Amino acid sequence: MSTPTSATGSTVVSRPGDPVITPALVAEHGITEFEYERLVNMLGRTPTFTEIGVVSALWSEHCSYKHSRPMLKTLPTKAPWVLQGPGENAGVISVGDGWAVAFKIESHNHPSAVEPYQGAATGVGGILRDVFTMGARPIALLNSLRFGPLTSSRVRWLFAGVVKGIGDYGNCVGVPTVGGEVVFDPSYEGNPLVNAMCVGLMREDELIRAVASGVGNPIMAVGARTGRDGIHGASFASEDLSESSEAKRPMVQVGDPFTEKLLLEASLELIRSGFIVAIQDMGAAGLTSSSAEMAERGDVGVTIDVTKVPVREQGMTPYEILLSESQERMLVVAKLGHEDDVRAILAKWDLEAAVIGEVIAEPVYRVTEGSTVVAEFPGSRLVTECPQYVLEPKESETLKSARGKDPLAVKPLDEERDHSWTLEKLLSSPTIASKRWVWQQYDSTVRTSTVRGPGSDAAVVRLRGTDKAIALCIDGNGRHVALSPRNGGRAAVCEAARNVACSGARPMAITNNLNFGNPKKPEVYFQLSEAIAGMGEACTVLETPVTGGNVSLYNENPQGAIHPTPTIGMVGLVESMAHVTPSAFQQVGDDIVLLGE
Amino acid sequence: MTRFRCAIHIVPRRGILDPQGKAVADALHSLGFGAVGDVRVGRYVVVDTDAASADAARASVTAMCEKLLANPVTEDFEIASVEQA
Amino acid sequence: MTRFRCAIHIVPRRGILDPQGKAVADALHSLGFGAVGDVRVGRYVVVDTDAASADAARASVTAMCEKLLANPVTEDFEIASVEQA
Amino acid sequence: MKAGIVRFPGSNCDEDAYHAVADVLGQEAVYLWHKDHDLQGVDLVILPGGFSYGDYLRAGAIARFSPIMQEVVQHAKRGGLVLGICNGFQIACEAGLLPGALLRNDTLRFVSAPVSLRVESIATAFTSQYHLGQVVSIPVAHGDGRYTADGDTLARLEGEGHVVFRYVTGEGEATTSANPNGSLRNIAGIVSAEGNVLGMMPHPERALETALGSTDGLPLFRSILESMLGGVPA
Ligand SMILES: Nc1ncnc2c1ncn2[C@@H]1O[C@H](COP(=O)(O)OP(=O)(O)O)[C@@H](O)[C@H]1O
Repeated sequence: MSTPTSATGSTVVSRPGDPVITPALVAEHGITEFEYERLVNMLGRTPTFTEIGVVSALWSEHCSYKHSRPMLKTLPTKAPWVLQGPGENAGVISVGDGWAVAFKIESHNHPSAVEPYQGAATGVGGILRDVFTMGARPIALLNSLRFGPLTSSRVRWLFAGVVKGIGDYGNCVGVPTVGGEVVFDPSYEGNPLVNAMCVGLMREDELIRAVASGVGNPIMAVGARTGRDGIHGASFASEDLSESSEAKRPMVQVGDPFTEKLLLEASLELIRSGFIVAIQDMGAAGLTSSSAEMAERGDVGVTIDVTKVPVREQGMTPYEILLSESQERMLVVAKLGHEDDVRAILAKWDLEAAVIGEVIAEPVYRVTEGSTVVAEFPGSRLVTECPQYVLEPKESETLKSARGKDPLAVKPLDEERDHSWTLEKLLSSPTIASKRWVWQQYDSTVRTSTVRGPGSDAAVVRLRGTDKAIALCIDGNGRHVALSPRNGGRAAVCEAARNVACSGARPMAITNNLNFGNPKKPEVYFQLSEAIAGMGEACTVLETPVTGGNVSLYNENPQGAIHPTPTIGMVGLVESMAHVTPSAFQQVGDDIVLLGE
Repeated sequence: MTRFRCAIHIVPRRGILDPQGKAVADALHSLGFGAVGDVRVGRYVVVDTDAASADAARASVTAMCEKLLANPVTEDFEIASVEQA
Repeated sequence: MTRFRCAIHIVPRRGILDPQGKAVADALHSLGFGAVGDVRVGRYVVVDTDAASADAARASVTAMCEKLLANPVTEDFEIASVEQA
Repeated sequence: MKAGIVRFPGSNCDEDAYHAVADVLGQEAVYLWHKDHDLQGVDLVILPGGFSYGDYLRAGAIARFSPIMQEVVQHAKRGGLVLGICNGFQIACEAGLLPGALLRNDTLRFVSAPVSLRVESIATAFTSQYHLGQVVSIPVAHGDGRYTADGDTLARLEGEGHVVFRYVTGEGEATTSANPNGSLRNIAGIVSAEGNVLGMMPHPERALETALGSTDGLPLFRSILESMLGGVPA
């Protein structure tokens, strides 16, 4: 047992039984030598196993955006109607009359590749929590899916499992799934994409941010108990899928939409009660990331005692408790003296709440096991000092030359002279064919507000109690982005804007999910930087700022990377229900007009 | 060839969340069955199959579980019985 | 008091359509398990409960089945085993 | 009329039912909490859709034991009106307020779609404002909607006119392809022998406003109002 003394003052104890810190162990946690050195410098000593775990999660791509943040900073994020831009659980825009809409997109690509049903279901669960922790009631879900060709039985298994997972979760919670897209392309064969978007409605004055504050305020764990699920999900999501990821597969997270529904009601009640100052989902990297991020935003310290965390299994170590990704849990900063009020609200919904720590003045992030300190970092540096990488982009020669080719030089097939043959071929391609099989499994009409559901260009959901509605859509085109990343990035935003506008809405803002390959490869880095630049340009011109999003990198396997696939989730405002426009032919005899160039 | 009736138990793997089991345990408690501890809910599958022997039937059903019936990521299975039908 | 682990089989009553069983049988056939005949899919519930004796545990679990675990309109149940946990 | 909408843990159409009664019909609506024993003097109890207790074990199986259900059963015994929609229908069957059971859809998939229903009886407190044989469009959204009962029960339901709604084609024919879930005899909704409890899988509360695509649920709620006022249906 070693007892190194930390730069922050406490004696940090390595637990008996913890593995010895070796270069191999550090590497296994996805921490580079450079990052490890930075960590040792920050601590002024060798980290403990628990600390290695914390850092591997917080400095993973998934939590830290270390390869994408510099590029994301270039995106436009402001407009008079933006109440909350990127950096919170979800973005929020005002839609007038004191109403606001919160929305966010999230990927669950890697978990869905391993266990499609639970992977997709827990993806929906996570995005719902991101929205209701802002104080908004979720009113709509959308999803964007990419799979390999349906001719493969494994793809069919993934596809059916993902669709069922999304449906079962959203249906049970009672939030309508109102739109989405599905594309089949060989580039996604080994790495399916599952992006889910949630939209919520609230009063502007009910907006709450995940910022810890108030020295002495108790930190509470709320909702489901902590088990050994998904330990290292965040670092798992930050590496290529390989044979060995099968073996080192973290214990899969199982979603419980019933508990989620209770947690949703309890959380909204808590937020309105005035008994709490902040609330955040324990999502990727669970307790670790939620607590460290809340502390960093509030510029305060926190201390957490893992023995106080309600657990589902015996004998869990601090490492496991900190990194568990058990679902349907929240971290809450309550107002001192209101712990019992918080417990009472949770109890009403048959849920638990436990005080597990406290906000402290000392600028440290401290984890104890009883009275023993097992991890301690100099406060916000844990979050802010994560290295950021700016690499040299380089376009792939293959793609460059592909773009140079003249499509008209491709010799048409003989059959193509028969237009009905061509039409039939097109209409029967799974990507173009009707997606009814998918959306019939999603409850699209619960909440009695779906004015246009699946099957229209954009979904339209009315805002009950007003004459307004919002139009929602999700769009992306990986093949276009692959061939021409900047144009593809622009086009994705423009397509979303057209879909929203056609429904009678003014495009207001976007959220986005960047699904790309390994950013350390110059060709992928090129795609990423160009696509982001293109998206930014389109958003600036259309005045649809980016209020948040998510980045999913390392969508690669030994067969290669996916098409670079930014997906755009857009929200538009329909000022009057009279503006809602259908996207189907209405009557025999109506004129058909082609607009545009 | 003889026809065998094979019974299979498929249960959520230990350590994996079993929301169904928890809901049933809670319900049993509130119905007054206070002595109930853990509850696990799984599936019970009965497969009739032709095979040369009971051992062959068992081997074949094991293969079915591995390939289709049980989810290798989240479930464990057990062949509960193999009997001549 | 002793802790008993009680295993219960709950199956769709004969005569009631079992689409799940049929889907599994079809899938097994297409996976090459041609010798498979009928398949039935039911529930397997494992209840841990404290009781004075195995008989008492069995009686208590039977009551749970009658009250909650099985639907008397569509399902039959059977206590498969009662063992000291 | 005063309607009480029961909130079970996992109910998710409770707000829709409230909106239907309070905002669309302009009647008094209150929520009834599952842990309570107080029906607050309501005339009509609505068991709303959703996934009470996650629908774990069986849809409706756990909810039927809620404290409030004891009162709902008493209310029904006194002849009070109960409307069970979707999960509410499942709960009503589990609680013995209605015969039969609702099993997993024969497709094994959740189905969310507008369906056509034929009104099979207008001699009930819930359907007097429809025409006999009228075909209406109302959405379904469920995974466990396959109505099942033994032969005797079915014969009695049919013989006594207790089948209220049947899944049909747009032209009004009860075909297999018009049946979204494999329900025996295409049954979508039934009433109790006394006629005061209606259970149906489709969601009439989702078909009350033009903006949402159908108003075919309106006559159902108007029928209830009519029967409360003691009026004879026109
Ligand atoms: N995964 C999905 N979830 C919900 N709705 C979907 C999904 N995929 C497609 N849809 C719906 O199906 C309709 C057609 O989708 P799609 O075939 O992608 O055409 P397009 O994007 O050209 O409109 C859209 O209304 C869309 O909302």
